[in-house]
Amino acid sequence: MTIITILGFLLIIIGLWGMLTRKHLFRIILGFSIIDTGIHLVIVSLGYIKGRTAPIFDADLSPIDAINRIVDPIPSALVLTAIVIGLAVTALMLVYVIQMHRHKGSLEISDYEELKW
Amino acid sequence: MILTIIIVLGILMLAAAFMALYLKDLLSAIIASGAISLMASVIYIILAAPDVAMTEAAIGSGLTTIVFLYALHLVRKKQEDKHD
Amino acid sequence: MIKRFFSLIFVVLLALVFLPLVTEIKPLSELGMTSAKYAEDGAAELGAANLVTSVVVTYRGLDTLGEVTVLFITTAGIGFMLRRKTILPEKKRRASEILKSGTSFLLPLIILFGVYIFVHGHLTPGGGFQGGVVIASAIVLLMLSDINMHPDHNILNWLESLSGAFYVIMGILGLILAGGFLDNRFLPLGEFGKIFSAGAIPVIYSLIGLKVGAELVGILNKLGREDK
Amino acid sequence: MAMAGAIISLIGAVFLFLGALGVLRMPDIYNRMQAGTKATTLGSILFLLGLGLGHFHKVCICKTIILVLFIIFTNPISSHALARAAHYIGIRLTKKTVLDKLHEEDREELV
Repeated sequence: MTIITILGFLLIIIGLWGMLTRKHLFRIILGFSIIDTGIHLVIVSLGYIKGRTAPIFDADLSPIDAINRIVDPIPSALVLTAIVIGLAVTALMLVYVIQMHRHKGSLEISDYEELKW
Repeated sequence: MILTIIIVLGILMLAAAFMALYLKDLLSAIIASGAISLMASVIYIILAAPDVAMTEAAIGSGLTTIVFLYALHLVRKKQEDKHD
Repeated sequence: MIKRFFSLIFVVLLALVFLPLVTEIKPLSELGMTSAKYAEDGAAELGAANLVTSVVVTYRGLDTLGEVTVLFITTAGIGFMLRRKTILPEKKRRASEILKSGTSFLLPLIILFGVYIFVHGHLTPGGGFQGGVVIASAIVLLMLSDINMHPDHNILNWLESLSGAFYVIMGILGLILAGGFLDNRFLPLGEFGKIFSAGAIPVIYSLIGLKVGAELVGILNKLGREDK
Repeated sequence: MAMAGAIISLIGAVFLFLGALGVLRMPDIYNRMQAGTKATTLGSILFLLGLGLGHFHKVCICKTIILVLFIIFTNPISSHALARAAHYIGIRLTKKTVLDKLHEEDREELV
């Protein structure tokens, strides 16, 4: 499914563009979460094989001929853990933003100029 | 047929991504970013990865939105207190 | 304006990096070597019907352990940063009667559904992470319906620590009694496709589910309680 | 049996379409929410039952009945909470409204 790979790369690019150009801190985190979704789409779409089913054995899919009938299980497993970590990292970044807002009272990135050169 | 579904979903996802970055109202932007995850979970079903689809639907569109909304609530509340 | 221009150049360069990736990559036509081995031997070796589960819990179990550790550290960081409570007396609107009685009816059902998901993790799609998230969303419903109710901090901590400790103990038991760390074969494999099968995989996945659920409830609780 | 299932699903799809039309055509948010809840609840119930009948199998019917029960329990509660929240943040009703009971109770609700 090349089209889904392209879709994932487009989402990564849009998210990165948003992170670089938007000023509001919440928008930057939204851009990060868009990048996250895009990367997951790319990884899962690389493991897909045309015309095959999910790697779950049941009455229709016996373990004997599984090697010719299932998609790659490893990208699914990796993305499974990556999504949960994505939520945790997003929550951590939001708490940072809350803390920054508590100290300075502003949510615009241009107001934080201590590290500006 | 499946290709049509993917193309429609893809266009909707890209539109929702731009909405999440450029809508004026922050609440609508957060909800648009939840919608991206929801449509991505449909795509995972098409890609034969039901585990990932469940996780994305529950975490990406459910809990992430809730966390964002809680954070927005905290920040807005502080601002209102400042203005008083 | 100049910053926007540089951002544009950066994004275009990134797109140029991605372009050969898109055009060069051939779609897979058969499984790679590792995946082929998992697909051939996975069901007979570990006895789990869901191959993704056996990859997550056993073959790549160390990754999952690291991931749970990352979640733990994140929760600890959030708790550390939000520890200062600003106490503001505030008028709050009570939830309506319909929401309250609906919650008291739906809550056991949703928690039952979450437990079903992580107990059946080795047979059907789903598992510890998804079940934990469903349980966390049930707790969010409870927090929304009753404003003064907040899950007890100590119980959450104990639940999280105990399930994490038992998870590691399971891994070490696998090291002693079976082939290696987080090996599931020290319990009998049972009949393929039944609920009591696949050795220790249901136990380990249930522990992961409890731990993830407790951690997510902790994060939401800290974010939601802060204004109390 | 497959035919009956298909017909029931089609009726459900018609209701879903009417719900979508109502969301587009109704004057204010409360009317829209009502159209989007009532019609879609019935529509999805019929659609799922038709799906279960179409693939006639014991497990399949049981699963669709459980799904229908979940929809019946959750859909009214969630739309009620949404409408209440919309009322409290001050979204105005359409001008043709004759009765607004929630507004009268609003004062004593604060704890």
